[in-house]
Amino acid sequence: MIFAFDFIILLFLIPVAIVALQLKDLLAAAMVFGIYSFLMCLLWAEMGAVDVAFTEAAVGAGVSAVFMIATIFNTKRNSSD
Amino acid sequence: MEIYSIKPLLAFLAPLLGLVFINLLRKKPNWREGATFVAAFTQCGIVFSMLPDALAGNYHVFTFLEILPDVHIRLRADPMGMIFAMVASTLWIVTTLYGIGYMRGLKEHAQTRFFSFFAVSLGATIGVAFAANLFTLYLFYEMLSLATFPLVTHHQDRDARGGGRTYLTYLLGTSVAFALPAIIFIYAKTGSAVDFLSPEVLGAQIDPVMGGILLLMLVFGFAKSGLMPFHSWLPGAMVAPTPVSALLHAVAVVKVGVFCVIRVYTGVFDQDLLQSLDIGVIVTYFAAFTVLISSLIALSQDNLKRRLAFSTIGQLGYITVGVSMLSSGALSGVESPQAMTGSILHIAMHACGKITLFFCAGAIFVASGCKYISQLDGIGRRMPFTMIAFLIGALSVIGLPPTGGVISKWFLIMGALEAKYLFVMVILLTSSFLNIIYLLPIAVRAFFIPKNEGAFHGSVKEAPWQCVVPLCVTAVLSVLLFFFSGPLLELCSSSADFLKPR
Amino acid sequence: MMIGLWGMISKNNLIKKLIGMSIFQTAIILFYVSVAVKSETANIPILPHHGHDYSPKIALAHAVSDDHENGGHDDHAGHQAHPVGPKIPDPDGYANPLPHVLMLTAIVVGVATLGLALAITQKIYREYGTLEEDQLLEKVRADDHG
Amino acid sequence: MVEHAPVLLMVVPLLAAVFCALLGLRWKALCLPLTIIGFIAALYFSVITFLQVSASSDHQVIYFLGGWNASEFPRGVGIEYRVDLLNGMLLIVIAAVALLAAIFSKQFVSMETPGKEPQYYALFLLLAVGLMGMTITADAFNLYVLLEVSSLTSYALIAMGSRRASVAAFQYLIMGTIGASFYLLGVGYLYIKTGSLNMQGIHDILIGEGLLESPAVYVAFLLIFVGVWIKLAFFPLSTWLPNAYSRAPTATGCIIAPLMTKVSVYIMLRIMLTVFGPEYVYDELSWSGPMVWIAVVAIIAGSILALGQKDLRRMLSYLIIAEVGYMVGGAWLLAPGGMARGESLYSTATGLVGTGYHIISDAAMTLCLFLAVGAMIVKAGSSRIEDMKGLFRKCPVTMACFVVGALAMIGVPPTCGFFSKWYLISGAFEAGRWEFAAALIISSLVNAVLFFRIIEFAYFGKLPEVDDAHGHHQRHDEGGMEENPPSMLVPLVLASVALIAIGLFNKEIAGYLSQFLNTVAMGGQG
Amino acid sequence: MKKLAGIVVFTVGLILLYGVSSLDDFPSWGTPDSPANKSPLSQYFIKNTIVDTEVPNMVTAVLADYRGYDTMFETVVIFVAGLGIFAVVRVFEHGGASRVVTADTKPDIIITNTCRLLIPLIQLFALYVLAHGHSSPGGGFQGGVIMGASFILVALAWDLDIALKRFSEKQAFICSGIGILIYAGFGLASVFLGEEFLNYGIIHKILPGVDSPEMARYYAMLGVEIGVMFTVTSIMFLIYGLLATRGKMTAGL
Repeated sequence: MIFAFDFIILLFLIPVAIVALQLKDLLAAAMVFGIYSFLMCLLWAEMGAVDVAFTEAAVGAGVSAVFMIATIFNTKRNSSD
Repeated sequence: MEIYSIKPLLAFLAPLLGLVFINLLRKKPNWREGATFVAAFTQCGIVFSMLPDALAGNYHVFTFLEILPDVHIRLRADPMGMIFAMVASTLWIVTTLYGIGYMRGLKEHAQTRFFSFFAVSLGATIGVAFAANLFTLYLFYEMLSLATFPLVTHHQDRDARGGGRTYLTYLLGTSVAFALPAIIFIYAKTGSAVDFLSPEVLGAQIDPVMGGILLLMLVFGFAKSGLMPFHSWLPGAMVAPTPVSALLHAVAVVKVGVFCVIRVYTGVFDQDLLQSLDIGVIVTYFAAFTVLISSLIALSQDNLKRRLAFSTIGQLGYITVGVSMLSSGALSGVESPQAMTGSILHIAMHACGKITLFFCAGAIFVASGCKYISQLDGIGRRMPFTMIAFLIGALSVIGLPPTGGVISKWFLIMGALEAKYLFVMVILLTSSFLNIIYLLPIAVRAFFIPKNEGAFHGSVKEAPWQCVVPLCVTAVLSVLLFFFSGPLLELCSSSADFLKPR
Repeated sequence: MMIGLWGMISKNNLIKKLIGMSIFQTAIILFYVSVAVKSETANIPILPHHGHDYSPKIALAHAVSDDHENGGHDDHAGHQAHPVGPKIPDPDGYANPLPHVLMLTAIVVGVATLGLALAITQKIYREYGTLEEDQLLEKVRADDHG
Repeated sequence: MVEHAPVLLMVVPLLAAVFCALLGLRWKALCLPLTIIGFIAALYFSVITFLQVSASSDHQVIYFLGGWNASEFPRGVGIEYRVDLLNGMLLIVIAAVALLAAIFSKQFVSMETPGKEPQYYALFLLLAVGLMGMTITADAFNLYVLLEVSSLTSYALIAMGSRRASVAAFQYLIMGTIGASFYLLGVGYLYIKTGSLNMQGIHDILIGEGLLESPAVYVAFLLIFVGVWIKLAFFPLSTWLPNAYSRAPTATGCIIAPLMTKVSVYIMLRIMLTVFGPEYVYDELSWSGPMVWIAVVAIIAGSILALGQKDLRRMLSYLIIAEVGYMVGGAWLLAPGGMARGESLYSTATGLVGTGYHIISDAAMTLCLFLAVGAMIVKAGSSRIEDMKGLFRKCPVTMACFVVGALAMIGVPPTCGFFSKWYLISGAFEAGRWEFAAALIISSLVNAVLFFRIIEFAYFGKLPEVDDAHGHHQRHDEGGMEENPPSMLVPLVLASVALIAIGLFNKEIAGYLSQFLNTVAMGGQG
Repeated sequence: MKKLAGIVVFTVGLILLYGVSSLDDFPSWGTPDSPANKSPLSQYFIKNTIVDTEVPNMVTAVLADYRGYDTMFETVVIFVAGLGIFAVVRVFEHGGASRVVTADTKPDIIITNTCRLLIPLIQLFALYVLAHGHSSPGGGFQGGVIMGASFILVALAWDLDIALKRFSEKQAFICSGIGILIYAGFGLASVFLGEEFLNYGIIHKILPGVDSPEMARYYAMLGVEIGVMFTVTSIMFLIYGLLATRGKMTAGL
């Protein structure tokens, strides 16, 4: 619950989010999104919401990234913007 | 006083029951028409059975469910409604006979549908006649508009579609755009749909300016009265088979229009309010204008039915003029104004005359296939009865003795004098003159000009009897109305008293 | 959060839109969680184990016990009195559990939505062979008119 | 058992859905009966609930899930159901509509989504469950969850349609998720300020602690409303609706179109009246001026756009947008400051009554029309208006029902459409909002044009040339009567009968609504 | 379009900031006495979960008991997602696909062996998370996800078909359904015992060896968590299978 620590993670979060949206390569974007949600779950764990963090780790960083990759693998890897 | 009785309801339901049987018996035409006859006679009988009470001043009342808070669907057989109902139901019988002859003579399709909707529209007409408050009136008014649509578009060809379009556009459009908001506004103001016996309810609530606007909205909202800017549905509706034009567009529908206007003037607005509306006179001007212009247009028409239609518009104008004079200051304090009597009388008189004319037009069409006046030279020799009846009808519409039309016109003109509306009187006289010009020549050329080529082909004789008999009947009727106008007159004046400004 | 929304609306590629969507949702979740935080002295909302092995017996015991002291649910005295009974926790000592719960649900909903959206994306790709919105809309117009 | 009706009416269809999905894997034929049984049960329980409500003294039935009742515990510890007169009626409507749509869908499901009947019907049931839950729940967050249930099902149901449908579904999904997220965010703001999730609790705290001026609450209101408006396709945010509705599989359209927007409108009402309370909505922020204007714009725009459509279902979808305009406008008609002047809510709120009544009647109307159009499309083989020629001869019953629906939309007595317009317009007059009344009139005129155009096509069939001087001729009738199967006709006829019935009983319904509003005006405690 | 988006986003951002702007109105970050944290609700939860339910992990308690109804529909949402995805992308005709999607068909020896070692551990951990979710972070949902992940891992390491041999599509559906049935079953049980829906307290009447409502709640929560786990596991796996193979459910990633 140290505010500074939260703040640092938040500072990390924002560029990661932007990168996740800006990457042309969808696969990479999905990975970066995984990183994003992992940071997020770190932040929450640090805020004392362990369960939420746990779930996010399992879901956000794990499963949904896998889903995205599966989809991307089946469709098209690069995007126009 | 009011008698609670189920008779008005029965009068309204009779045609609907008829509808059921008509559809049950659709396979056997004779039985089917039989059902129509039964329904017609039942209705007529019920209506007439209420006559003595109505004359005695007891009105049969029937109340349905309370459809909205403080809004009942109520039927009341007051004298005015009685007149209208009597006219309509009597003429329905005649028309049925005529319709049979016409439809079979021309081997029209979908006759079951035809007779069914005919019955429905008659029911709606009776409903309008007996409606006891604004909401009920509107209800049956819409019902009539919708029920007559299939009749107007009976032929289902291009003309029919065009005619049907104008028909619905004008009727639905005006009623939804003007009448409905006005009614709802009145409801929001007074918390009730104004009962025609207690117009003062509204008078207490609104100021003259709003009242004037309401008046105009209502009068133009009931566009079936063929008031000038919204008249063109009527010529359009002439694509209908002639029985329809005859009963509905010479009697039922258009008369419903003027009837509604009369109701508005006498039942919704009370006299003090009307006096306070200087805007009311606008209606008079519109109506007078209508009379004049329609007569002029009628002159230019060669299609017989269209000419009759425009003449109808003009005659409706008479009635509206007669009523609208109520809103002039001049009438204050006058007991049972003659203009009113004239108007109500004219509903009946004109009905008889004009239906005769339409019957004749239809008979001519059935016999010879002629639609245009220019084709009629010398046809009088071939079908004497028809053309004599036509002559009588024409006289009645023009207002020459010995026909009923003269009486109603007399009252109207007297009323105009009473209200000191000289221009109205002038216009009435002028238009009667125009009537002479556009009606009599038809009969004349039918009798005296020898048949030229390009007219009907040789072997034309009278139409089938089912067509001829009715038109003779109505012709005789309009003559009788001249000689024995007593009871009718009495009823009219009593209803004029009943409607007299309180 | 706004990044996510922006991604959702403005991005051309459907999958990018979805990423934006998830970011948006996670941001909202962050908002809720930050509501629950109590910066000083607050602990994770899990009580320390009372008794190193948590046997139903004991629990059952003091369950019974506060039945005896007609255990109205808010009856705390009974618990302090009871030897092994749990201390009544101090509200400021623990983070607010309610938002966490809500957010668990929200996360689940989010992943469900994501999965469904991806499925639809696949179908679109199967039908139209593209994931770029502008091309997609062109093709759609094409077979609207065609 | 009876006192559990409020929850059973949701759990039974839920179980039905699960069994549908399980048994359907083996016996496909079982799905439809299961669905119908589930809906019949739901209907039964909702009727029971409504009877309870109208019987109870304060016209409310409250059900605490998990038994965390407000008497022993602080309100909102558990989740709470509150059924009042309005949503009681709405529940019945939802169950009935879903039932009819389910019967109707028999023909289409196997045709449009081959091999997926179990999933289809399961989703169908779950959609209804979600909608009923949204209607009945009194917990802001539970509302969100159920909202997502119904949304996800509807995305899936729509996406099952044609190739075009998937795109529409995707747009709908994006919009819907934005809306839901906004709603969630707004609830978060509210939660920060009040610390409660129970609607009544939030309201009490807002009033009790005088939070009405707080900017956070204002923002919460804003967010929640934007979210809800996206859901109910209020005009500027309604771009997703026409595609989604017109491209969806027929049966799907038949349940989503009547219910989705209506329930969302109800949600809006509930949030206005229960969560924030009339004091806040009508007095604290005086939005009703601009709101009604937007509604006017929505009505006009919906009607105009509908005029331009060649496709029948698209046309109907645009009409739905217009109808939503009716309801939102009516909801905001309440004269600002009415509460401050201490008038009881009902005395100034015929518009609200009209809205409530229109929610019900419009659900019925839309159902009837969509069913009819579905049947017509089957017969005509296409959904273009031109291809409806001669349908009167082919399937008179269907067309008759269509005509009834059309008359209701136009607002011809004695169908329910007329009366809802009646209430709305008189409400507009009471509030002195002439523009709204005018918009209603205009839109009903436009409807008249639209529907009579279609009816003309269907009635005249192929127009024969006027050959001879007589306007008449022997008609060679193309094809005899080939009416739709009963599984389509029965729901259709029932729906059109319902239109008339709702119209005739409008006074009772309006009475219930005004009672409901009085309860709200008194603070809706319970 | 982009401009529009920018404007929208900007306005929304401004609105949000306006909401949190004024300090006297909006509680500052992490203060324990913000209305939300001072509200009787959270106070009640923190104080009484242990009393009411014997469950130390408040989150689990609130999730599965106080707001159990939400959780039930959360499970339903998952179920819906599974059904929906199946309904949307499942295709039945085999072959004839535009492009046959298969990873390198020969599973790599190292990976497979690692997984052989790992997967049991993962599943064990999942079960632990589930069972111990009452007193430590975790619960049915997390456990379910992990369990599902283990199956996905099978599919990734070897091949989807092999995974499907172990846990077929149909079984997945059935399990998910069973999960919800378990949950709703607990609710209905309490209804049949005459209490409100999901009022587990009453179940101690039938649950052997439990005679206090609190312990009944404790075990009932365990039960519903198991139900949740069933659903989540199977649906997660199902979704993966469908997404990875474009709904052909064979020879996918």
